[in-house]
Amino acid sequence: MGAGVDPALVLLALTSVLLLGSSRLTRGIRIVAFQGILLGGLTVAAHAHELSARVVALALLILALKGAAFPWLLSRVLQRADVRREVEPLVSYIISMMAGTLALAFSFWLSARLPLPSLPISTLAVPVALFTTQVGLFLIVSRRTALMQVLAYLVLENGIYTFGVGVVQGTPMIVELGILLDVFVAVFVMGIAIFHINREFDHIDANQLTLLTDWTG
Amino acid sequence: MHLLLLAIATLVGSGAAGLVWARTRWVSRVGAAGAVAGCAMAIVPAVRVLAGAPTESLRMSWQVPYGAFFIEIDPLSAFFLVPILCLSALAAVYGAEYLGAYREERRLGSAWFFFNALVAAMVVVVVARNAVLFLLAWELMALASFFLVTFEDEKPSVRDAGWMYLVATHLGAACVLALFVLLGCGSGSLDFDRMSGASAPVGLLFLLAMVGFGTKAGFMPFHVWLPEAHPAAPSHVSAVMSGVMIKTGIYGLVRILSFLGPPPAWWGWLLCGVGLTSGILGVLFALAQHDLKRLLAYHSVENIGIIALGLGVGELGLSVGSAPLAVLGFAGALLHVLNHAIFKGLLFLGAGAVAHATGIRDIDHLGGLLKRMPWTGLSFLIGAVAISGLPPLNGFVSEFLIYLGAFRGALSADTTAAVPLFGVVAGLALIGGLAAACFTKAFGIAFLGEPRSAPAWRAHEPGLAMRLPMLLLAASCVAIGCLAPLVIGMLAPVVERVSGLSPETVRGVVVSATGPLSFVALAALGILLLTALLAGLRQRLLSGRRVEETCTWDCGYARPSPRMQYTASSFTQPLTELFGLVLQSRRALVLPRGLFPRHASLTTETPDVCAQRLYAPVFTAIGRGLSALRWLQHGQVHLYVLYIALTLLVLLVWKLG
Amino acid sequence: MTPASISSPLSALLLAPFLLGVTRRTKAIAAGRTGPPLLQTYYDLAKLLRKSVVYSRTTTWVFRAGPVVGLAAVLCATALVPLGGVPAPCAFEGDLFLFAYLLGLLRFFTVVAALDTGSSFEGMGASREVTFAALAEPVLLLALAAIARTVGSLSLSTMYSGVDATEWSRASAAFALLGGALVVVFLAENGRVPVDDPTTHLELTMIHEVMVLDHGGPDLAFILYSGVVKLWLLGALLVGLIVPVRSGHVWLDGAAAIAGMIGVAVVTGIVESSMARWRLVRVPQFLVGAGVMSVLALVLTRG
Amino acid sequence: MSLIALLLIPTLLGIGTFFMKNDARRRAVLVVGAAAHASLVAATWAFPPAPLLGGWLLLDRLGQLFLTITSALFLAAALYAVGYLRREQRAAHRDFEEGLLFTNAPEATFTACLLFFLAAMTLVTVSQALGLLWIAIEATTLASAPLIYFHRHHRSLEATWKYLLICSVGIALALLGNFFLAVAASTRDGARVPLVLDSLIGAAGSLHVAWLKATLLLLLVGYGTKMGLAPLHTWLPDAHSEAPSVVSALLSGALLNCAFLGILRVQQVCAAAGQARFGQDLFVGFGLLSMAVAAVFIIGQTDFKRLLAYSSVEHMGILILGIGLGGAANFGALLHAVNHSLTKAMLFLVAGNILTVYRSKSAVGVGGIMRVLPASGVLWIAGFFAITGSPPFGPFLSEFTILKAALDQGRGGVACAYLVLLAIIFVGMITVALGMAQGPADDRWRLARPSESLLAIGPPAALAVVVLILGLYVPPAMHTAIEEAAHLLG
Repeated sequence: MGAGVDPALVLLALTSVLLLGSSRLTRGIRIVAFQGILLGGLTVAAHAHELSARVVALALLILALKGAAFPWLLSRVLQRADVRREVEPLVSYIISMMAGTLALAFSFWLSARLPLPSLPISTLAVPVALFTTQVGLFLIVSRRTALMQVLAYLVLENGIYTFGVGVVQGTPMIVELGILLDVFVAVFVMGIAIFHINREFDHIDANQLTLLTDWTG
Repeated sequence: MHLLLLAIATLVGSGAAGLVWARTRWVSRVGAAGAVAGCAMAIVPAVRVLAGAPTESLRMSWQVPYGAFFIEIDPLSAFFLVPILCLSALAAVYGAEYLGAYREERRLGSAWFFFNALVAAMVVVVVARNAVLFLLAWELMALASFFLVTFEDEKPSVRDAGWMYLVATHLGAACVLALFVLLGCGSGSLDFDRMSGASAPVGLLFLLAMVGFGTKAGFMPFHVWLPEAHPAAPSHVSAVMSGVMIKTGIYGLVRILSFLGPPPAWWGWLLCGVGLTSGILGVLFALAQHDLKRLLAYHSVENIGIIALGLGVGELGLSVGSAPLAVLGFAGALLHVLNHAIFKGLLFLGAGAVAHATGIRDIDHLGGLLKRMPWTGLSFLIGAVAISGLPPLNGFVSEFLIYLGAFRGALSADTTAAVPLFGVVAGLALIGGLAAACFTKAFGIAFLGEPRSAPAWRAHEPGLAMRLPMLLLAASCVAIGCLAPLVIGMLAPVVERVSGLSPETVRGVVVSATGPLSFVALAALGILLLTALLAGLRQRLLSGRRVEETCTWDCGYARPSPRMQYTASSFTQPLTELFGLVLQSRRALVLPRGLFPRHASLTTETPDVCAQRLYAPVFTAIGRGLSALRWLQHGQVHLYVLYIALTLLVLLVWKLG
Repeated sequence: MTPASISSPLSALLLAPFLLGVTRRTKAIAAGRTGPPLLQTYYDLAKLLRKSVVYSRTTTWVFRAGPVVGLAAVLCATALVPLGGVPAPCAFEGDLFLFAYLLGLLRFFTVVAALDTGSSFEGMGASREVTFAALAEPVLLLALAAIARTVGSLSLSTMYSGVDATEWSRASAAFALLGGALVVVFLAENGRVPVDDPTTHLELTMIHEVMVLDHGGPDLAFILYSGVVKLWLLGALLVGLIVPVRSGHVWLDGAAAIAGMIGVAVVTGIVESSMARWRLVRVPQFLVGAGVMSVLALVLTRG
Repeated sequence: MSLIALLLIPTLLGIGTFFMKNDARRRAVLVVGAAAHASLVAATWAFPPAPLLGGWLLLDRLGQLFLTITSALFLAAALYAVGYLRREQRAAHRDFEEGLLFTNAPEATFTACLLFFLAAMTLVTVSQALGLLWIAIEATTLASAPLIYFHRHHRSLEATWKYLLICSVGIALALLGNFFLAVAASTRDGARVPLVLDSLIGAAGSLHVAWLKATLLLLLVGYGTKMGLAPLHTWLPDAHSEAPSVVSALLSGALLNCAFLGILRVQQVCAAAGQARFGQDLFVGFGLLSMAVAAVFIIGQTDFKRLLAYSSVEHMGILILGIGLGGAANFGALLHAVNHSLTKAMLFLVAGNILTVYRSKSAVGVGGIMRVLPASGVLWIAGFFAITGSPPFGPFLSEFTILKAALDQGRGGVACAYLVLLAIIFVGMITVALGMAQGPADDRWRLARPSESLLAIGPPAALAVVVLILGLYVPPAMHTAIEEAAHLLG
């Protein structure tokens, strides 16, 4: 059981809450980047007792992707789109925070429903992972700009990854890599899509994309 | 049996050939020849079985789930095969000339393909002994007839008719599907010989059969497609559809009843009720129509009602255990199936000849056709007399049997059962009277008097290919009327199949009914003989006397013009007034204004009350309800994600909570 | 085919015209006139048969066939109807339906023959004829079926031979109702007052007479004759019910029945001279009322 | 070995085509690749390929069934695509809904993505390791997104975005599900059953039920999103209607099946663990709900490509319903998967033909196809009768089988709802189809005398013939294969 696991998890949860309350996209990107770094650390911390080259490599890769590549890509997009702030969100920041606390409660409830067969690296692992996941979902639902939704998707991904690191040891390397590759391509493609959206519509407000509907009333 | 397979192959093959040679002039001849040849081949085993040969059956394995190629010709199948094949063959001959008029504007290949496919499908329907095979043929029959109905699909009215037909028949088919699956419930095979009513509540099965097959047959209130589709189709197709295709519904019902075992009394009462409703309402709506083919279509509803009455009487007989009631009821119903096939086919062909010659279907614009189309007129008159159920023709024989059954039952049963049976008698009488009124109108206005329009003046007799089928059908009307006792003898084995009674019981009743029927036949011959004698007498009296010709003595009115003749609408006005509550006719009246009125007009139309009051509201309500739910797809992606999140949340809380 | 059974059709064929004569004479007397001789109808028939004919150019063979077929149908019908207790030559189960439908055949051809002229007046008459007939037919069948049920027999001859004093005493109420119903049918089917006025001179108000306006000569003779025979037959059905003399002795029963017929003719005459023709719209009510009567009778009869 | 080939051929050809300049050659490569893939797949029936990566890649009957469908459809689509790309070969098009000019994505990208798409789907069908399966399914999303954005106008972009976002979220949840499964499979001492199908099934008894259930829920929602089960289907009508018809055909005919396969895999595990009932109840619910939602949007639908898309939702519902009923219905569901894929792909291809002539996706603006495009018109009508389950076409038999299974299990309510929904959907779909196919031909189209090239008619016609044959005769070999596949589902 490596030290610094719990702090990392707590930080993760806090950053998620912070994201719930943040209105500036640039800060959002930074927060997500920070989460990526945290995850890299978490990966190492989780396998502290049997540290292997494989783990280190993986951690570095995570750092590179989630900590550097994605933020860089997204801020490129941000410059192109030149949107500084999140448009007025559908759910105000205060309520978002409250929802966040609810989500926290729910994740503790859920993790209580699901007794772990083997000890996780930390008792916080499951709740925090679920919490982060829910925050990701919540942000996708409650924010307008496509960029924010990508960020939210990343948060969701981070939560899930936290679960993977925290609870499931010894995932096969190829699967880990495959997952990372997929996430990378996903974010990349979404980034391109946002480029196009910005070019075609002159905004990246995903909520105004309502040409396709069956609701004429 | 192999002859039957060969026949089916011939039908399908010639249809396909028609498709291939769609562009050539030969398409009609190929199609018609194929149809006639196929029918000729198929009728051999049918007649053999009816003549008393043992039931033929053939079972081959067929690689579809629960399917088997299992066909059988028992007396019941054979009895339905005969009208199907005869009428189809005649209609094909007729169609060869009738469709010629369309050769320029559209290809006839598909028309012939679907016509022959329709015939083949009907044949398979009545011989199939496996549910999957039956359903396959059943739906093919529906599809083929649908494409025939929408033959002139450039007309919006035709498209609407086709749509209504397709929807109705498909909803009916859904019931039939459920019915068969329920019948075969539990067992791994859906062969008919494995089926029994034990698998599910019998009442439910009966109701499913009533709805499913009733939709095809045209029971009220499932008949709405019928007055739309039959006028829309080309006339030889209308003849086949109205004459035999809707009878497959009766066949299915009868076949299912034979599975379900001894019926409770309410089945009989339900059938009688449906029969009376269909019969009376059918003929009333027919009275209110001006469109000749629409009128005939409503008469199909009426005659199906009479058949249902017969079946109802039969079922009652079974339920109270009275053999005469059962046998006479079923015999009447079955015989009426045959008769209606003959005279309704005849009448539709006649209507087709009229439309062919004048391009008019509204009888208020016809008139004086008998002079111009004597043969068509004669056969139409015979058909009219027959469908009115008047002696000496075949219509009377079957109605007489049903009367007899109801009458015997009424005399034997106690008052509670007797009064409804008297209701059947009175209802039949009312139907008969109204039908006579309707066909005096149809024949009188369309064929008699002076032409009411220019096309009617120019009308001409169609060619032999169209005349011959009509004359043959007319002849068979007379023949069956005069050979009544022989006919019922032929019916005995069929009735055994339907009623499940022992042969000797059936024979006994049949023998007891042969006496009256021979008197009926005697009367028929008597009428014909007396007519001949009196006609001769009249000739003798008039011979050598002055026979002058002048204009109609119109109560001293100097120059009567064709437009002053009584019209169909005015002819039936008293009756439509009388039953206005049911008919709900719409009338648009433009009264003459001023001293020298230029224009005045009265138009009446009688839309189907079930379609207007029952189905239209339901469909619109469903449509409105569904369109209200469309906001689900509002296009806001974040809410779409919310759906996902909520679904997950609900499932987690529900299943793990 | 005993000479006894031949007697009922024979009497119908021979005496039917006389019946009409009786009615006419009654009306004349009631109106204070001498009126035509009782045999006038025979004279008319004979004269018409000798006349030549004029046809409208509009008409076809249907117009000429109408009277012939109609008469043939009626002649067939005579073989089915018993004269009171005297059975008919052809008696079989359900012959009442054949009888009713034979009348239907007569009507069908009269109507199409009328429509063949293209005259709106005849069309009008035809339309009224079919309307009332469609309502009268069920009444007739119901009434006959009710009698059959009371007596428990299935053919006209046997059931009428069953209608005797004892039956009357047993089911008097039902029989009375049925008698009423049959009277209505008798009047309506034969186009008598108050349903129709055979002697009116206003075509607009005619029913039966207007349909035969264009007929003449032998054709008209046929029509007239089939008319009177039909009158006789329906009268016989009525009389068979209301004159329950069933001595079993053919001549006695026959005589009683014929007397009854004449009685009916006289009553008809009195009715016609004492009341006016009804408005056409009331006729259906009249017939439906009759239907109700026979249904009531049905309920009253215990099988 | 052949598995490697199956995976590598499309991948490498994809990379190749991406850098190819010559259009004609690129199209040729596409067809050749499809043909090669198809022939390899056909070969697997004769010679079952050896497992790879220690059993991670293995072609069991279930995978083989779906792989065959996919490969066959891809061949048809590739042939069609040749003609399609020729027709689309123009500098700028006028968007017939918004009237703006738009260009197409570079053909090289399109072709390459098509081939990658095929590779990804192949991987889905052959991967026994659930982690790998997840990767493959996510890969299908990423490979198909550019395909949807082939026509570069607003609506297709919007559709692409929604497709990406919604499916990615769904897939992410599926990933969580996979982790849950790992937890369910792990034992007290930290050791764990590998997440490979047969070892999971082997050790099914020792799995942790609570986690297994949670796994099923997550994977059902995750893959269900991809599969288009209501209410997770929301991306589907948009993507299907805006993608080029040839892509829609693949999405509807092959991609949805792949997601379905994902659900089947986890259901296999649950069944082995004795938890079959747990999933099946949910499946029945989702099935009926999907059919109902589809019915809502099919009635009165005017955009005929959306109509087809919603019909896909309906049929996915039927599939999952069949699995939910289990027993004989498993067979019915798999048979229906075959029938639906062929029919729906055929319909989308025909829709492509109609679209190129009429340049309108609104059924109101289209009429008299029978007269303007006789062949397409016939196929269109036939396809609609087939997809609505009328004899003599394949779907009738499979839907019939499912109905019979439902009634044999005494679930009258389910059967009744199933029949009613099918009837409503029939009415809705046939109304549109007939309105388009029949009626007089507007002179604009008739005088234009559009010709129907062999490449435009051949592939759908071939599919139609197969569907017709399957309605009259289910080949014994296929019958047994499907039975074996159904047997895998327990």
